[in-house]
This record gives sequence, structure tokens and C-alpha cells, in this order.
Amino acid sequence: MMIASVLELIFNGVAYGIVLFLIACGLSITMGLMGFTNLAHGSIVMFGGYLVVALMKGFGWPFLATIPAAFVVCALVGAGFERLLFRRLYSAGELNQVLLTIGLVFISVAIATYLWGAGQQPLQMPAYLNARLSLGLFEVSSYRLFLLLVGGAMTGLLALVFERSNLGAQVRAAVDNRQMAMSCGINVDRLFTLVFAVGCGIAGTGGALSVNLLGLDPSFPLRYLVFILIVVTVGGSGSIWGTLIAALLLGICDVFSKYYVPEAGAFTIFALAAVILFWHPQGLFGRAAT
Amino acid sequence: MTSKRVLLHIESLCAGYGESIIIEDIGFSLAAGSSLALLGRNGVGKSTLFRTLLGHARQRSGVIRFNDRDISGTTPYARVWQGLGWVPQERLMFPSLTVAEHLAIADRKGAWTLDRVYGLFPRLKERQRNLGGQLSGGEQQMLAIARALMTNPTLLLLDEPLEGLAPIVVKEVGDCIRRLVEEEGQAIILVEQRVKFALRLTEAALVLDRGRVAYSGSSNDLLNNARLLDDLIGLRSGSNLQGQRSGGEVRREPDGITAGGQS
Amino acid sequence: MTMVALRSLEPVRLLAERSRWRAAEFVFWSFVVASYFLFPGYLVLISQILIAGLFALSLDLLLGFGGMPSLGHAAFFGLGAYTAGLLGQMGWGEPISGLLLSGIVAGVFGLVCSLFLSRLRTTAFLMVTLTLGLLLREFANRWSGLTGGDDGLSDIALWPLFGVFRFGLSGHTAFWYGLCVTFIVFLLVRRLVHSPVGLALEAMRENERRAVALGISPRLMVIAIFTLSSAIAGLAGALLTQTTSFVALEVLSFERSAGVLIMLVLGGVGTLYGALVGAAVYLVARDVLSALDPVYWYFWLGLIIVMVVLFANDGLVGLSQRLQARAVRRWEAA
Amino acid sequence: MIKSFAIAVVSAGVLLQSAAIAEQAPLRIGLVYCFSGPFALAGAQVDAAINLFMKRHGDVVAGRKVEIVRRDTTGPAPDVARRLAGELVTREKVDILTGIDFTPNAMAIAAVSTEAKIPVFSMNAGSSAFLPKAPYGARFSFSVPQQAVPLASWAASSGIKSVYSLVADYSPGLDGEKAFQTEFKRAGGQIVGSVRVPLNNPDFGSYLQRIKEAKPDAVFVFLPSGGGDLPVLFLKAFNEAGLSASGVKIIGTGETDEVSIDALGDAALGMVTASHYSAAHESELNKAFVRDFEASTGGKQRVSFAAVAAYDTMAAIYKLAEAQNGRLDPEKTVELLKGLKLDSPRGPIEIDGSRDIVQTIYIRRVERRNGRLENIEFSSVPNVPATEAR
Amino acid sequence: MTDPVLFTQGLCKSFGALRVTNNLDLRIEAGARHALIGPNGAGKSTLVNLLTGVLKPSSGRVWLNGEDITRLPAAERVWKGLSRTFQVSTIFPRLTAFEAVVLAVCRRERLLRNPSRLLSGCKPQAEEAWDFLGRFGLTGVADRQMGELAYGQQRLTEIVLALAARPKVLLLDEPAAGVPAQDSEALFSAIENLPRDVAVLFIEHDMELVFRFAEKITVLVAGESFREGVPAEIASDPDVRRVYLGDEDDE
Repeated sequence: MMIASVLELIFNGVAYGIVLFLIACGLSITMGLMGFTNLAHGSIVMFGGYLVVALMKGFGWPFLATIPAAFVVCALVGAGFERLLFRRLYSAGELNQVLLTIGLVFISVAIATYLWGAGQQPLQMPAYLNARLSLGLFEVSSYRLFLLLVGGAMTGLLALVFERSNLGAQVRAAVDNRQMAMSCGINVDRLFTLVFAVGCGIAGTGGALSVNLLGLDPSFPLRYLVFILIVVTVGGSGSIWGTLIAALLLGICDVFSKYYVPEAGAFTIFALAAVILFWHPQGLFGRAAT
Repeated sequence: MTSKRVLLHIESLCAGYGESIIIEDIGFSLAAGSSLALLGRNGVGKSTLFRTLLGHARQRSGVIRFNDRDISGTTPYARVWQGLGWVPQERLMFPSLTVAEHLAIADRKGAWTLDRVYGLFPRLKERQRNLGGQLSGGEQQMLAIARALMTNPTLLLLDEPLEGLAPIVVKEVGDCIRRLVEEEGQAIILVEQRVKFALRLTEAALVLDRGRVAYSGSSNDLLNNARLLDDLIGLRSGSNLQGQRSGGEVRREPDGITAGGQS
Repeated sequence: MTMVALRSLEPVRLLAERSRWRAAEFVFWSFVVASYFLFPGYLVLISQILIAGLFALSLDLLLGFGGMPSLGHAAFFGLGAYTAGLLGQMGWGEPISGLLLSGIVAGVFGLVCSLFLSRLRTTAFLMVTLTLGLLLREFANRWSGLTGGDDGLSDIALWPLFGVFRFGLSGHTAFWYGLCVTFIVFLLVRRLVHSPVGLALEAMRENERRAVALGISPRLMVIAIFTLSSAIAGLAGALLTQTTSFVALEVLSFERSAGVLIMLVLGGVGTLYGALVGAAVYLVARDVLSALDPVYWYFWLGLIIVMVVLFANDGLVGLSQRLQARAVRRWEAA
Repeated sequence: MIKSFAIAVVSAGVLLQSAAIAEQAPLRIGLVYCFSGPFALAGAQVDAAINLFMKRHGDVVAGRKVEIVRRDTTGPAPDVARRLAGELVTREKVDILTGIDFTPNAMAIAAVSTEAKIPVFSMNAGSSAFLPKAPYGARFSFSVPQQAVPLASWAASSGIKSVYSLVADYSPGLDGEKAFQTEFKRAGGQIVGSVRVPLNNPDFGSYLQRIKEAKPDAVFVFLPSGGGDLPVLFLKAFNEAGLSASGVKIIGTGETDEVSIDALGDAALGMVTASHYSAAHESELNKAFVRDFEASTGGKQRVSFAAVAAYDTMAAIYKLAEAQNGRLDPEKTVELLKGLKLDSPRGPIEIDGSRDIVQTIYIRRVERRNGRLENIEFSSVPNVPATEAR
Repeated sequence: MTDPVLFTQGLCKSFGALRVTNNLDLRIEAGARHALIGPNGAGKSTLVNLLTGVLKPSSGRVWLNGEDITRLPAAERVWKGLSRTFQVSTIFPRLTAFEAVVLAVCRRERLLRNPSRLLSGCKPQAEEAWDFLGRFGLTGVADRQMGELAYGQQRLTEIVLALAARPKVLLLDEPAAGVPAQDSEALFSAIENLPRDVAVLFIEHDMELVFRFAEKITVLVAGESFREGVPAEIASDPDVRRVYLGDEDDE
């Protein structure tokens, strides 16, 4: 009984961590590569979620089909924003980036309210994602298991692309030394757009996958801004593994503290973040500032 | 044999970083397939000239024609596609990339393939799974050269490739460069403190002083004119530790706009 | 005139030039005073702008001069607000002593925090201050016996200012009280900025390594400036309590921390006036837009912010300085 | 019939008194409410209800043209609320303040009302602290204990022996927790566990695991209603954790209101809540109200308790102004308020001596009717006072 | 022999397994003109960082003026009389040269403890700063932001900043690096005219500068003091020659 309950907690914590990872990791990549502080990242996540709802309700798409669609559309939107707007601000300093993207968050909140209303979006998961599955010792919800699998697969895929492919090597080279990367013939401008698009695509996918766990309404980007920032900075921006480990750590700690010390409420996650950042100002896997 | 085509033509070039001006009014031409030694005391602007050619420094005025095309104002990567390769003085390894990845990201179609590059530097093949930061100084230098070769440059800019290497390694890397020039016919511009090595390897020489051209002519002439060499490069000037400057430290010209790169 | 005389005059002139009162500054403060007569129906709004401006000023000291971005500055604002509120509730309603005491409490808490924060910079500083603010808010929510939790603190009996001027609905007292406190603090901050300490702060922001080599201890500077900034934020919080006779959990919220940062960056960082201008523009825009379009005013506010970043990335004060310089050049050319 | 007659009379009055109107200043109603952000849904309800009322009853009362001056509090921001209320009083010269959303805002506005001696009518909950601070205030919505106590009584009397309580960690949540637990224990039930969750709480997994291990008959929840995210997240997690399958019931109060219920989806089916209003309330008055409301919003909005409270508040204002010849004298208004009875779409309501509302509380169950989710009333407790009678 | 004003005892610094400074005993006499040379990777930068307090030694001690300063933070070492310049010009880009020097003087006079003092009231300090700038021929650019100064002027300003603290020991880290030829004479004469009561330790690879000013030279190799002596000894030492050069021209 004890073991089962601990295992179930770990399972829930991992699933929650995966959700945090999915909504934050796109930002980690773009922040690490371009040093661009994009607080509007949550808006893209939200947009991914709305896209799922719109496609399912408006066009009767199956849930699974909406996930790649969310990736593609959000990636295109992200690419557009990068080309039109963000590119002009790469050298404008962090504060201006923060201000601009906060402005965009406000705009996105208003647009979402206009298009989809202020309320929570109902989203009916297909039956197979609403079931309970037995994993021997304990039962889990099929949705969380699905999250775990898809999230895990995405992490693996990302890691594979980032660590093994030529594109990933190009990205890492540009993070390491932008000038030298250009002098290896890498079209860094295009790479930035591409990476930004991928980051937004992941955000959109994260939105699509997390609607069922996090809910969806126009204030989503503001509500989850703090969580996203904490995951990215604790993990160390630019590091996929760092972001994953931070997300899992925070997810599991949150779940355990809520179970064993529910009085602690939201204290645990914030205090943990503060302590980690105090000892590792660059995050768990961040590079030291040069 | 007809006179060779002009590969690189520079005219009244003026450049620097930010507000500073480091090279003033430089002009020279380089024929296709030939090689040039770029000499001068520390801090006269040799690395800055390279960085200007590559689009990393700020070009104030003047013309850079490469392959009959004005490349001033183009992006650094477009210049690589045009055929400019760079072996930077600081080597600029990518710490999070393996040796193989260093070569892969730079790979462009052309005569230089991975196999040929590994043929030239067998040591790199042995270490292809190591990260850039884990290499010894000599290996880093080989990788820097190999990486530049993978872009299949028509002109390779070598910035002090022998600096800070152990004597045995100097010989090894030096031989590679020699083979590159003499056997493969690679056109290079070589900045090197080992003046004699540089002059023997190249056909033409250009000496800079305070951001301007102080000598432009045949390498051989310069090599055989000890007096001129002394005057221009100060090989024997200043101290009674003659010639030691060539083996001593070389100032690092920081990238970016820090004023440290000013001459 | 002899060389000696020239030599002794020039350096002093240079230093005096730095802290000279400029015409635009007189115009600015005259306008603030004149707004009492120009906009009599908006005195409460103006007093709240002054309070937000004071709060933003405290952040400017920290960010603009000390180079330390905080996303949890509401912690100190809120601490000041709660101190003033609790004093009032406990029966001590004298405004000025309450104000000062609130500033001191926030300052002391700032001092304690700065002992930990002094080893952090940039993003880590930002994030740790953020979590600090969140933790304090959680704490206040939990300790509802003292703070009233979500209900907030009411029943704050505030005595009339100097025993004469009541804090009424129309906001006359709030206006003058807020203006005086803000102006006095502004003068002190302006003085500080133009003192050797201010120079040391700027030096540290510009290049910490070099500042250390001059013998400036970054740890001491961070502690000093953070404490001062916290105390000023506490004063602003106390002002809000005193002029509204109410304290809510919201004074500690992340939204308030983020809002003040937006105001400051909007107005221009490191200019002192940017804090006041940013607060005015942000609050007026919010007030006007939310009256015009109560549901979608967020959109227009966001649009204004985006436009300011795109066309005036050194803030509104920077923009006006550039326009002024351009006008002067034109005028001189003509 | 009576209504249309009333409209006719009012219209006639308008025609007759048109000359007088020109001289008489309009009756200005200051509406301070949250129209933007996460709780904008309630703002839209209030807006629509007021429009509906004025369409039905005209915009003139006792010869004075009625004007609504709207202000957005932008969320829980008492300094803003206080300023807006103050400006409405001093600059816009309103005769009455109404709206009133979050508790801190309510407290700040109460202070303005007290100082300016202007009546303030609350259209939304506000905690129990509001009325004592507002001598010219009245409440037309409900109080948390008003709903939680009847719910506890019903639960205890319908075979629920043990309850786990889960409330949001803010003052209405704590009010609800206290009221429910006290009454439930008094009635012989057992509270097997109690937890307060943060307002920004994405994951309920661990709480539900605790609940599962406590094996209660039911879970009492109090989470922010009116379009917040917590009820949706809770219900999803509840089903995911397999609690609904194992037969644990959910009982609550406003979580299933009509603006939230569609987002809750089928997960809400069978949930039992206690509230003062359901759009499915069986009365002619309510049917007409729901029909007109939905027609006036083009079918985009369902009517919820926020709309009814706004509608009733308007009705009270009209009635009180008429009784005072178009004026709203603070003392007189308070006098008239006591014992004021209205026939509301929710049923009969009355304002008692403490200026608080006395109304019927209905126990409802979520069911699907005519293709949409409704709160179907199956039991009721009449004349429940808002303040707990001790 | 006089007492050394700055000396180290068995100073060691390791980064992981790599020992960069190895059991180093360095003595700087009062008023010395002491040069520190050595090939790449000899550990010169690390030594500077250990002396100035940027790095903490793995073991060993640093004494300044008879006082153990091993544990003192960097800023406090400046108060005790140890000033430095940086290898790559390190300035305050948006402060004017004058402001920076005034700040240095004010810090020395402990005016930073008195926030009520306005800058315009710091007349003597301003004049002293002006004098300092004048000695280095910088009054003409005193009111320009340091970021706009020519590189040579920046380097001179750096020396002024270090001197304004009235140090007992001045540590010059490659003062001539990157200075263009036409400016180097001004720099050289500035170094030549440094007050005699200040001990100067300079790390340099420009042999012209080293042999022009140094009265004593320490050759650092692999983190150890390899040779120490007057310039003539060092110049004629074949071991130094071999080690320092690393190799002769290969042909």
C-alpha cells in the first residue's frame, strides 16, 4: 500500500513535470540560443491549446490529429513573429525584450478573449484518454500515461535532433560562438528563425497536450508565466536536459509536498526554486556567464 | 600561361570596431591560387583585417572584391559561401561539439571531403568523438584548419596557426600547412610571427604598420633583405633578447567591440 | 586670466554641470503642482500616480543605477503597506510617523534579504527576487490572523495630517501629501545619484570588476542600495495604505512587481524621471482605456507598450531627450 | 400581463413627464465591476442583465432618466476600486454605487460609500465582512455560509457520513470550509480530512490521492466560481484519479454555475450543489427571464447567478427610487431596504434587518436536459438568512 | 635588503588536477620596478588574480605591508594599498574619465560612507582628480565618456584610476597590450614617471617595455618562479632563453 502510493505519487509528479517541461522547453532553447527573453512564450502555448479546441469542436478533428497541427501552426506563427518583430530586438537589451513581449501577452490575452470568450474552454478527451489503467501495483489515468509517453518521446526526439543531427550541431555551434558559426558558413539568421519556429512549435504542442491538465482560458499566459520562468531558469537556459530535470524535480517535489505537507501549499515550489538559484545562479545545467 | 585572375582585391579599406578605426586605407590584390604572407608587429591590425574580410569587423569605407564580386556589406556566412575560409587566432572551438560535428557543420560541397581532411589530419580521425574543448592545443589548431577546409575555401585566411604550440607540434602543423599550399595548391593569406616560415611558404608579402601598408611585394625579396625586414617587423628592435618576440606571447584580439582589438 | 585659475575652475564646473537643475525639471514639477488646479476631478488618480511613481523610483534606484533587476519589489511595497495598515488598526493613526516606521520596516527586511541577494546578479537576481515576492505573498495569505488574509485590512483609523487635514474622498490631502512625500524622496534620491555614492553605483553597474579594483565593495553597495530601495518602496506602500485606508493581499502580488517594472522601462530606466513619467503614462492609459473599452483595454495597452519599445527603446524620457536634442540642433542650424 | 401594464404605465409617465425630465438631473448609477481578465464572464453577465432590465422596465424612474456609469476594476485591486468609486461619487455625481466584485474591492468601496453617504448595493458575494463595514450597503447576491450550511444539512440527512473538504485558500473558501464543517459535524457527520489548495494550482493529483486514501463518502469543494480554472482542473483530476468510478460524490456550491458548467462537461454529471439560483428553476418568471436574457445576448451567454443578482439589484434600485420620488436618500433608502421583498427569477427574496439577503437555497444535481447541462433542483430550504443565525 | 611591501609564501592554486600556480614565493620591494615575464600558460594571469583577490589560493599566503591579506576580498585589498590595471582595457563606458577619477579619489578619502555629500561639494577631490588627469595629459578628454576615448587614452585613464587610490603597490597587467605605436610613447613616459614610492609590478610581454623599466625580472614558468634577477642576468641566461622561447625558428 505504502509503496503503491509512493509509486503513484512519483508517476503523477513525473507527468506533471513533463507538462511543465513541454510548456517551458521551447523558451529554454530560444533563450539559450538567441538570448531573447520571450515572456510571450505562454501566449504561444495558449494558442496551441485553443487550436486544439477549435479544430476538435469546429472541424471535428480527432484529438491526436490536432497535436501535429498545433506544432505546425505555432511554428509558422513563431517564425512570422521572429522575422517581423523579434529580430529587431536581439541587440536591444533584456529589458526592452521583456517589455515588448509583455505587451504582446496583453494583446494575446485580449485577442483570445475576443475570439474564444473569457471562460474556460471545455475539452472532451477521447474515451481512451479518460480511462484508468492498472500498472500492477497501482492504477493510473490513461491520459497521464499518454502524456508521459508522448512527452518522453518528444524529449527523446528533441534530444536526438539537438544532440545528434547536423542541425542540432549547428544550433549548439551558434550558441557556443555565433561569429565562428557564421564563419563556418552557417546561415545564423535562418537558423534563428528555424529554431524560434521549432521552439514555438514545441510550445504549441505543449499547449495542445496540457489543456487537459492545466485548463485553458485567456489568462493562461499570465498565470503560467511564473512557472515557465522558474523551470527555465532553474534548469539553465539553453539546456534541454537541464530543463527536463528541473521540470521533473519541481513536478515531483510539488506533488510530494502537496501530499505529505499540504499546508505548504505553493511554498515548496517557490522556495525550492529560490534555494537552487541561490546556489546555482546559472541554473542546474546553465553555462557560466562569459 | 596567361596572367592569373585576381581573386581578392582590396581598395582604400578602412575598418575597426564600434567607433574605433583600426585599419586605414589599405589596398592590395591577390591573384587566384597564389598565397600571401601578412606581417607586422603585434596589434597593427592583421587580425582586424581578417575580421573585416570576413564581415565581423565594421567596414567604414573602401572596397572588398572577392571573385569579382563586391562582398562588402554581405553577411559573414555568405562570404563563406563565396569561398572565404578562416582559421582564427583564438581557434574558437565549439566546446559542445565533437570533432566530427565541427567538420560536419562546416561541410560544403567541393574537393575537400571528410575523408580527405581526415587524410591530412589522421589525428583528428582518432579523436572524432571528442569534444572541442578536450583537445590539445595542436589538435585544436588542426581542427580549426580542418574545419575551414571543409567549407572548401578558394582562399584560406590563417591567423597565427603556429602560435602557442609545442615545438614538435609546430613542426607537424607547419608541415600540414606546407603540404596544403605546395601540394594542394590552396590559396592562403597567412599571418604568422614565424616570419621566415611565412615568407618561405608564400609568394607575396604584405607588411602592415599602424593600420597601413608598409611593404607590399615579393616574399622572397623581403626574406633576403634582412635590413628591410628589421625595419618593418622589428625582429631585432627594442631589446637585447633578440628575436624573442616571435616566440613570446601574442596578444589576443578579443572579438566583438571591446577596444582591445584596437591597434 | 592665469592658467592656475583656469585649472581650478574647470573641474568644479564639470561636477556642478552634472547635478545642475535643468529647465525641463522645473517645467515637470510645475506641471505636477499645476495638475491640482488643472484636473481637480482626478486628484485621487494623480495621487496614485505619484505613489506608483515613487515605487517605480525605488526600482529605478535598484535597476537603473544599481543594475539589479527585481521582479519581486512588491514584497517591500506590501510590507510598507501592511505596516502602515497594522499601525492604523492598532490605533496609531498619525500619518507621518506611520509612514516613516513603514519605510524603516521595509528597509530592515530589505537589508536582511540583501545579505543573501548580494552574491547574485542579473537573471538569478531577478528570479530569486521573484520567488521572494511570491513567498511573502503566500505567507501573508497564510497568516490571516495578522494580515486579514484575502479580506485585507480595513478599519485603519488614520488621523488627520498635522491634526488638520483629513484624508477625504476628493483626494485633496492625498494629493498634497503624496506630492510632498514623493518630491522629498525624489530630492534625496537625486542628491544621492549626484553624490560620490551615486557615482560608485553607476560605476558598479557599468563594470563591476573595474569598480572592485577601485576599492568599491560590490557587496556593501548592493546591500546599501537594496536596503534604501526597499525602504522607499515601503514608503510608497505606506502612502497607498494611508490614502486608501485599506490594505489587500494584492499589494504583494506578482502583478504589482511586474507592473512597476513595466512602468519604469516604459518611462526610461536610469533617468529618475522615467519612473514618474512611466507611472503616469501607464496608469492614465489604463484608466482611459479601461473606461473606453472595459473588456478589451488590455489589447490597446499592449499595443502602446509594443509601440514604445519599437520606436523609443530607451523609454519615453529617452525619446523626449532625443527629440529635444534634435530640436536644439535644428534651432542652432537655423 | 401585469408587466406589460407596468411598462405601459411607465411609458405613459415618460411621455407625460418629458418636460420635467429636461429639468431633473438623471439618476446615475455607478457600476464598479470587473469586466476584463479571468473573471470577465461575470462582468458580461451583469452587463447583459442590466440591459435586459432597462429594456423591460424603461430607463426612466420617477421622472429621472437612469444612467449607468461603468468602471472596470481590472481584478482584485482595492486601490483602483476605491479610486473609481471615489471618482464616481465626486466627479460623476452618482446617486448609488453598485456592482462590487472581489472582497478587497468590496471593502474599499464600502469605505467610499460610508464616507460619501451613498448607498452601495452588492451584486456579488463579498465575504461576511462587507456589510458591517457598509452602513448604507445591502447585498442582493448571497453569502458563502448561506449555501454551505444547507448543503451540509442535506448531506448529513441523505446518507453521507464522511466528507473530505477541499477549498481554495482564500477567504470565501475559508468561510465555506468553516460553515460546512461546523454544520456537518453538528448534524452528526464526520470530516475525515481537510485541505486548502493555492489559487494558482495546476495539479490536483496529490490532493486526490489523499482523498482516495481517506475513503470519504463525498468531497466538499469550494473553488472560485464564475469561470475560474480550478473547478475544471479539479473535476478532470477527480475523474482521472478514479474517484468518480469508486463512487465518491462531489458536493459544492457555485462551481456548477451556468457560465462554468459547459467547460466542466460531462465530468460534472451527478454533482450536487447548493445555490440560490439555477437557470433551470421552475417558475414562469424565471422561464421568461432566461428566454429574454438568452435572446438579448444572441444565445452567446447562459444566464447565471451573477445576472440574476444584477437584475434584482436594478429592480430594488427602481423600487426604492420610485418610493422616494426619484431620489435615493441614504438614510431613507436603508430604512426602506429593511423588509424589502422582491419576486425574483430565483424565487422570493427579502432584505432583512442587517441589510442582507434572505432567500431560498436549492439543492441541485447536474443533469443533461435538452442537450445541455443544467442544475436540476430537487430540494429546497426556504428563507435562509445570509448571516448565520446563532 | 629592505622589507618587501608585497610578498607571497608558498602560493598554490589548482583548478581540478591542474596546478597553475605552484609554491610561489614572490617578493616585491618597496618602490621596486619589478617585471614578471613568462611564456604562454606560465600562470601570470592566475598570479595577478591571486594577488588582487579575484581568486582564492588553494594554499599559501599573500602579505601586503606586513599584513596577511590572503583572506581579504578584492575591494579591501585596494583599501590596503594594492591597485591594479587590467590586461584588456576595463573601463566604465558611460562615465566620463573625470567622473571615474573623481570617484577613485572620493573612494580613497572614504567619501562613499557619506551619502549626504553632493559631488559638487567635492571640490578638493575634483581638483586632485584634475591634476591626476593633467599629469597624463588627459584633461582635454576629461569630460568625454570613457567608451569614446581612443584605446591608448583608455589605458592611460586606467593607470590614473589605479594611481588615484595612492597605492603602495601598483600592478600593471600588460599595460602596453593593444596600444597603437603612436600612443605608446605617451604610455611609456607615463610609466616611467610613476611616483618612486610606489612599487610597480608589471606583467608584460613587450620586451622593449620590460628592459626599459624593469630593475628586477621574475621569469615564471609553469606556475613556478624559474629565474629571478636583474635584467642583464635574465637576458644572458641560456635556460631562460630556451624555456621562454619554447623553440627557435624552425629553420
